[in-house]
Amino acid sequence: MNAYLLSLLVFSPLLGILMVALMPKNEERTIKQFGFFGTLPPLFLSFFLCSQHYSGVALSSFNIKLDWIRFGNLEMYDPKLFTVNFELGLDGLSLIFILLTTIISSLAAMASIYIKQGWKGYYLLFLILEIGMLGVFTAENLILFFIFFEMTLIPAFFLIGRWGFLEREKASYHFLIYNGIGSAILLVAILILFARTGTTNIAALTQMMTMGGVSLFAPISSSMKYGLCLAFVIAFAIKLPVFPFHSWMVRVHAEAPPAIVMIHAGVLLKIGAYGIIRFGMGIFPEQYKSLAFGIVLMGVISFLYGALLALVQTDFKLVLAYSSISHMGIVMMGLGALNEAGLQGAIFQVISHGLIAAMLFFLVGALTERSGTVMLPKLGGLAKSMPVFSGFMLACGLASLGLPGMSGFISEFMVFLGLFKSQPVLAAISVIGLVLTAVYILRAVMLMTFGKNDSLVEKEKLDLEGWEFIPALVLLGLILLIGVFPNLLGGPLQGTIEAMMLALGGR
Amino acid sequence: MMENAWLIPIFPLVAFLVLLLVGGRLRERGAYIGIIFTLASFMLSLLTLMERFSAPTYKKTLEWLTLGGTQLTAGFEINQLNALMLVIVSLVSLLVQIYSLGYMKGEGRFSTFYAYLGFFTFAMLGLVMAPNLVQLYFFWELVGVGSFLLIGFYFYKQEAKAAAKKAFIMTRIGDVGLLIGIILLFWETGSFEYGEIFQAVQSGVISDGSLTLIAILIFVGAVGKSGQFPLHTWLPDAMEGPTPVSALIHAATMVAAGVYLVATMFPLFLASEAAMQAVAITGGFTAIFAASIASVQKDVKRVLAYSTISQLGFMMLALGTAGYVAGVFHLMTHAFFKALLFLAAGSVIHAIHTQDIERMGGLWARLKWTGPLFLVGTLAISGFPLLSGFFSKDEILMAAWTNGNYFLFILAVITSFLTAFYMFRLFFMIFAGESRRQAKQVKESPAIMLLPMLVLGVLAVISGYIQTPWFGTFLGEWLVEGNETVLGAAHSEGPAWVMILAVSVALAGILLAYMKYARTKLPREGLVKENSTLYRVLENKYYMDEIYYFTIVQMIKGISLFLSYMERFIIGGLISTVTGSIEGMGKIGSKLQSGQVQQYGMIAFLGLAVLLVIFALTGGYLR
Amino acid sequence: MTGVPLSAYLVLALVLFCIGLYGALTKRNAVIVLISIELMLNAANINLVAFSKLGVTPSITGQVFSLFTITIAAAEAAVGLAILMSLYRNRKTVNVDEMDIMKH
Amino acid sequence: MDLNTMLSYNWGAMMPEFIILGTTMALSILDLFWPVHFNRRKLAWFALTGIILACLSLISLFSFETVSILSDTFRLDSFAKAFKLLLLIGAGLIILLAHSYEPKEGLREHRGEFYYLFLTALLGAMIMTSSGDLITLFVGLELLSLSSYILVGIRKRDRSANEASMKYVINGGISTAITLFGMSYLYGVTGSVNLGEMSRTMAAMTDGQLQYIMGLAFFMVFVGLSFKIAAAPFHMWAPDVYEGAPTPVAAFLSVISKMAGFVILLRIFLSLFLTAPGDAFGALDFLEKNNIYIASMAGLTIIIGNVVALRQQNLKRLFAYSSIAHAGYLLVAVATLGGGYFLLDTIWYYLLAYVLMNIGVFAVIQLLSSQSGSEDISVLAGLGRKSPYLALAFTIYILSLAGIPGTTGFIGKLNIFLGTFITEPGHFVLAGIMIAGTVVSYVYYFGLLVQIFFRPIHSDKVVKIRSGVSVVLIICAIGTVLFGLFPNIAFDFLHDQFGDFTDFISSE
Repeated sequence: MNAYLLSLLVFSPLLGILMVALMPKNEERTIKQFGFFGTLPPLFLSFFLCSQHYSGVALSSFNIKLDWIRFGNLEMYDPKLFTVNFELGLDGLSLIFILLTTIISSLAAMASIYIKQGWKGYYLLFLILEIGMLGVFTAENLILFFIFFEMTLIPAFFLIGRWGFLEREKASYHFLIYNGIGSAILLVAILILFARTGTTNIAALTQMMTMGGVSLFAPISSSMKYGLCLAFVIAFAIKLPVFPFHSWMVRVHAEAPPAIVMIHAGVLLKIGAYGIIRFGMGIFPEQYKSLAFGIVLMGVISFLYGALLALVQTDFKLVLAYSSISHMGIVMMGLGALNEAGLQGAIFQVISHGLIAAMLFFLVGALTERSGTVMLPKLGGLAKSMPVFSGFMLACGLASLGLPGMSGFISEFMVFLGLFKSQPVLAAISVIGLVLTAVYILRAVMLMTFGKNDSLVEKEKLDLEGWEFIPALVLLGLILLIGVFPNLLGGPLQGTIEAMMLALGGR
Repeated sequence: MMENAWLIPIFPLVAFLVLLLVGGRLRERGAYIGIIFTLASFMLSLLTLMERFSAPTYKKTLEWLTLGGTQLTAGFEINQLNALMLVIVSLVSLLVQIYSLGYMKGEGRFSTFYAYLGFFTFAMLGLVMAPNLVQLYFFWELVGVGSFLLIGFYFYKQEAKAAAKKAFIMTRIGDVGLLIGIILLFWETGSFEYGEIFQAVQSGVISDGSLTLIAILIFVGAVGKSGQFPLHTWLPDAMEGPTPVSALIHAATMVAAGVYLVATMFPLFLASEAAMQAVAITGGFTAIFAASIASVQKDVKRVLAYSTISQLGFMMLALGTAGYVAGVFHLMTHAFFKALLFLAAGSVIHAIHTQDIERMGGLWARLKWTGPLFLVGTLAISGFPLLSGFFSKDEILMAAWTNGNYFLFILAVITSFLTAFYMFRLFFMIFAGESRRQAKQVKESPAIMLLPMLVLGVLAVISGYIQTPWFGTFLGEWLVEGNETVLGAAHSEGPAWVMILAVSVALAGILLAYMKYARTKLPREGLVKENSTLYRVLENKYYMDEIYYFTIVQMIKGISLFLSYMERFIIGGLISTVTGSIEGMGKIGSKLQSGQVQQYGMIAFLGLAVLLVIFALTGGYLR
Repeated sequence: MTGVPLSAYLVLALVLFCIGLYGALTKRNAVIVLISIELMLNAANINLVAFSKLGVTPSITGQVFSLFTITIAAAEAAVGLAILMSLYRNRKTVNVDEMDIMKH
Repeated sequence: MDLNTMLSYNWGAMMPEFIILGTTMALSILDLFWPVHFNRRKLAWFALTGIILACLSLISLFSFETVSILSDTFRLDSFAKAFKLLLLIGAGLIILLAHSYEPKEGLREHRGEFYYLFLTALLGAMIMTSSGDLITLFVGLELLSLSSYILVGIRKRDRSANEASMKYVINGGISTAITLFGMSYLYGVTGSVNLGEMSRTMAAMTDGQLQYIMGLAFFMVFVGLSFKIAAAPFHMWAPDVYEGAPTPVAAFLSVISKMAGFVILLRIFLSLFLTAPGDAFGALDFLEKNNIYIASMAGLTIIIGNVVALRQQNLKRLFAYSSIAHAGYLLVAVATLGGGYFLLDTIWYYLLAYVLMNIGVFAVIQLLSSQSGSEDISVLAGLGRKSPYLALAFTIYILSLAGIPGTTGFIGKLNIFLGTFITEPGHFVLAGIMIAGTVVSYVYYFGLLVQIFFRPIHSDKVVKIRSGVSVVLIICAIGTVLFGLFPNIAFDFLHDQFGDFTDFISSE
């Protein structure tokens, strides 16, 4: 049973897909309900997995491995050569990401109520997207990872391009091309590894790259290892995104439907961080170490650059977009710190930003539904007409600027803790960003909620109501929970982090 | 009792949550929830303090965050300093909440107000109970948020909005310094716990340079929170908040957190001469700097705000000159009399609905209770003999003198004079002279407001007696108990003329103010002419806001705009160059596709020819 | 006859081939273009036959090959002309450079 | 060669060819004698039956030992079997397409001709896969070419069809001549036209002069065949011809004809040039030494195909360029020789994928263009709303062409990449060009999907799908996804049936 639980989890959205697919396309209510219900099986399964973990069941007992593809006909050398298995696995890190995925997916499915047309296609793509995300975090080999990775790309392209705002097509193109380039780099790196070693299993590759395995074919020189590590880092830096590679993501944030940005900012971007940890750091610890300075530098630049640009945006969505860049900069800084504090901080930041961004975009969606705009100059004084909304917005903004008691603080604190140890100069430069973050978030949030009430929102029945409390409260609750009891999140991560640190050679 | 002390901050938190969830329905009744929970918290604090007199420091921690091999903990600690702080905070909070019941009458968002107050009280209590630096920082920022929320309580007012934002950001700058300090300290000592840090500091494992750096960084945090120069500008603006808030946060408690921080980290500061100097000089300069501004301000709350800054500078000065006890003592007395002054000012504002002192006057007769209470506060802050401020200020001057820092001592003396002067200027302009209003319009505040003021008035008078040169130095002895070597003497002994000097400059200041503003014997413009450059400089607070605006704010805006243009044109241009060149290749390609079949053949032939020629020329050795 | 070396045939074939190629690529009239293509094919035939007789290892297969080639060339010419005729019916032209309604 | 020798040949090896030949003849006779009013459309079922029978007989030949008959001119080795299977599958699908092909002016009396010309072309391609010497190879090639010239121009009254077929004839003629000229040199240096013998002679060749001529011959043959596979810069006929040709013929050209081109290329390269010495010392193989030429052509083809496709508004032209690009990808595999381990797997699998996805695409184009009379990409607009299943099928093909995981196109590309990276030094530049080309291709492939899903409906006319086309659509879609998700079905089949193609060179 355990062995199939993981595949069941990954493919459980298929149930929802089937239900939605069987619906006639005009049944708006039913489709929306089924679409939401479709996200529940993975949610419950992930909770079940989590409870199993806490009750002491080893996560590795959920691993599954089935024969899948064998390339070439090299049986006479070694039957395992050039085989790609269907293998899913779980560790603390992926468990955390899976939980993030299932929770945010369910909430985003709920927030998709704002979708006005084409519900059937929307939910089908949505659920496919969820399969992709779940797969990415459980894949045990690179090819499988890549397949799931691309599987997130295509539905997201359609979801952005079809259900987005005015310039949606352009945004979806940017999304596609940038991610296409990123995944092209990724694919090349993956395939070089595959071609030279005959395997794509992450554990086996880690073994070979760190201990030095025997290669039947052309060997991987050490300079090529640097290249591969760099390729992984860049590919995932595009996904993350950090400074020079960010412009696609700004458009996506601005043009995609808010429910999809919840997923996008909440989970999809996080694949970048996950990838860097798993592949860059995991497979090539030696090489990664020497790239660390560059990674931190990239992180610092993104952190400051995002913050500075967020300062002058007039579209709230763009503020959030640049804020995401800035926050992903923190992730990079943590990843480049090469110590426990940094790495754990980066992971925390990933999760925390996932939750916060999801919540912010949920609120953006709710506001767009009411006012039709989130342009800051057109808004103001929402605290009067929508006090509850404004409260959530403020809370969320504060979480985003790293207020203690919320998840953002823990991550930023740990990242800086780590960074001051390993790169004190860059760390010292980057702290300016902490102030800037406060400035731009307060500017944006206060422009919306404070001041004279002369915004468009001046109708009856404005504040959040009914179901809208669920996503807001759940997300805020999680943000607070992690902020107050960080070990809930930190506990399952310890194993992974320890292993990484061991590979990186101590703290 | 002490093992249950963790309940102290929990009570207001519960009040906050309850009010947040059901406050809307409770309306004004919500206030009672806040008051009851704060009362519980106050009682508990009082009991804890009582117990602490006899019991040793109590500390309890739990695992909070695992960081590789390090365990960060959370918990609480009850030592002398924070037991005292608990009482001050919960008491002032309680009184302010009772007072607000009257002051905020008619306000629609009553429950929100009390919820915020509850949140702030929770954070402030949590801050003082923190047993380690991370937790301190945790609550340190929460306190800031509480302040932010309350300053921006009138969210629809443009000024309130700006002030709230400014307060948050300016203090955030300080907070960042504190954060770095904490982090560096962790890497130097391997711990966030006070005890372990101090041990490491005393064992001398940290180099002098980094010690100084860390201490100064931590002090930067204190500068931000306590409104010290140059991060002081938010505090006067913060007066946009409701007056009770100013009394609670921007007079008695939060702004004192900086002083509390330096006091808590005192052993660290002591280890670095330079850091101590920095603290003392900043404090001294801020004291006189703010006092000079306060002398010309016309808004009653702003005068009080600058006075607060100035007094906080005093406390820093005390700490910086090794006057641990003096600093803490002044912190306590200041909390009482400054809260009293604010509440009294609030009562005045409540009565006549203006904050401009030039439009006040002659209220002494009308405000039978407020007037005397205001006077008590004014006397206390001016260092009038036998009131609390007299003793604590005396303690500071003694500390400065014994420390041998005569320049700072002189600064302190001048500031004392200025303090007395501007406070009485304020007093006389409000209460003396002719009334400018109809009697009917001016009403004394209700009892619910007067009662807290009365309590504070009593405390402003008597609280000084726990540490006097005459009746014993009970407070000091208790505070330094067990740590005498580190925290220094319980009382600074100094020549008697210091006290006489202090009294005489205070009296001189009062006299000057009396002549100018009550009797109008001297022209009001005697000291500094209106419209003179100096006056304008003072009135505009040394143009600090403008300087910041035109340098830092504009610079950051400029950079941001520059970057956003860069984003649009350079990065955008780069992208369009790439796409454009690909498109261009496509264009050329499709141009070549002219439809002329012979041209196709020609191109193919050329392809063949090129292949053959290359092969022929290289003899097939191309590689 | 026997005095003529292999290279002479090869050069002749090459020249013929080039002439054919030149014609195919430059002449406007489609008929001439088709004829030029025939010329190119026949150049190859000369090669085949020459190699068959004078090559490194002479064999009869070269001549067999050229027989096949001639047949195929004939078929190709037939098909080409047939297509040209139907084109001419519709377009009233046999000029290759006027065939450009499909481009870019 | 007397009767006994004739009879002693194992004619069973040619069974599929005989079946096709028989069907062709039967069809031409039927077409001749059936009354005019009789609908020729039914002939398609005959043709299909013939192809299916041929396919079955081919399958029954799988267990057949490798034989070569007619003095080694016709070989039935695993290579031939494997690729013939693909040819037959592709042809069957295209016949189904052609069955429901209805151009605006109709095919009328030419419909019958269409089917048997189609079969002769197929026959030519099949002979090419099996040919063991240059003569059969050339005859097969010309059989294929001549039939397709006519097929392109079968809509006699259509001006663009005339023009297309004329262009095809001229270009094809030139390419044939070049190929033949190259072959004549090859004959000259070896004195034989039998591939086996030639390969032995060439392997033993030490004379620098002859090697030099062999090099020239190599390029001529390569260039001549490059026309067939439409590799740049010999690709330029392709877009015009595809545009003018009837859609099933365009599908045929882009799939069957291209496949035949690759098959013959591989035959010649592998049997002749793989073992030929690259220099006077014989240290390097000829192909190994000169693969830079192939590689640069592959790169050029990928770049030109993808980049020019960006600007196309006509669906057929667009897919012409797309198929040029795919030829480039395949040439990458040829240039790298699949890294030495993957060559035939890679090409076979990629061609299988290509058959499925490209025929699927052309099926959709045929449906839409015959309905609206236009081939502009705007006919796709709003298809997602109008007929979602058709749109879904089209999306699957497009994703596969773009090489998105979960489809055959991805696994195919993956195979090619493995080949480029496995050697030392890897062909990184070539792989880089290929991956960059793939990313560029996203732009136009997804541009089509944008039309389908994001744009408002182009015309309200309901798309009527004939059963023939729907079978094609379904087979292609299912195949694309099935072999994409479980490629081992194909790989295992290939390895079980054909092993490592070890019988490729061996000849008695």
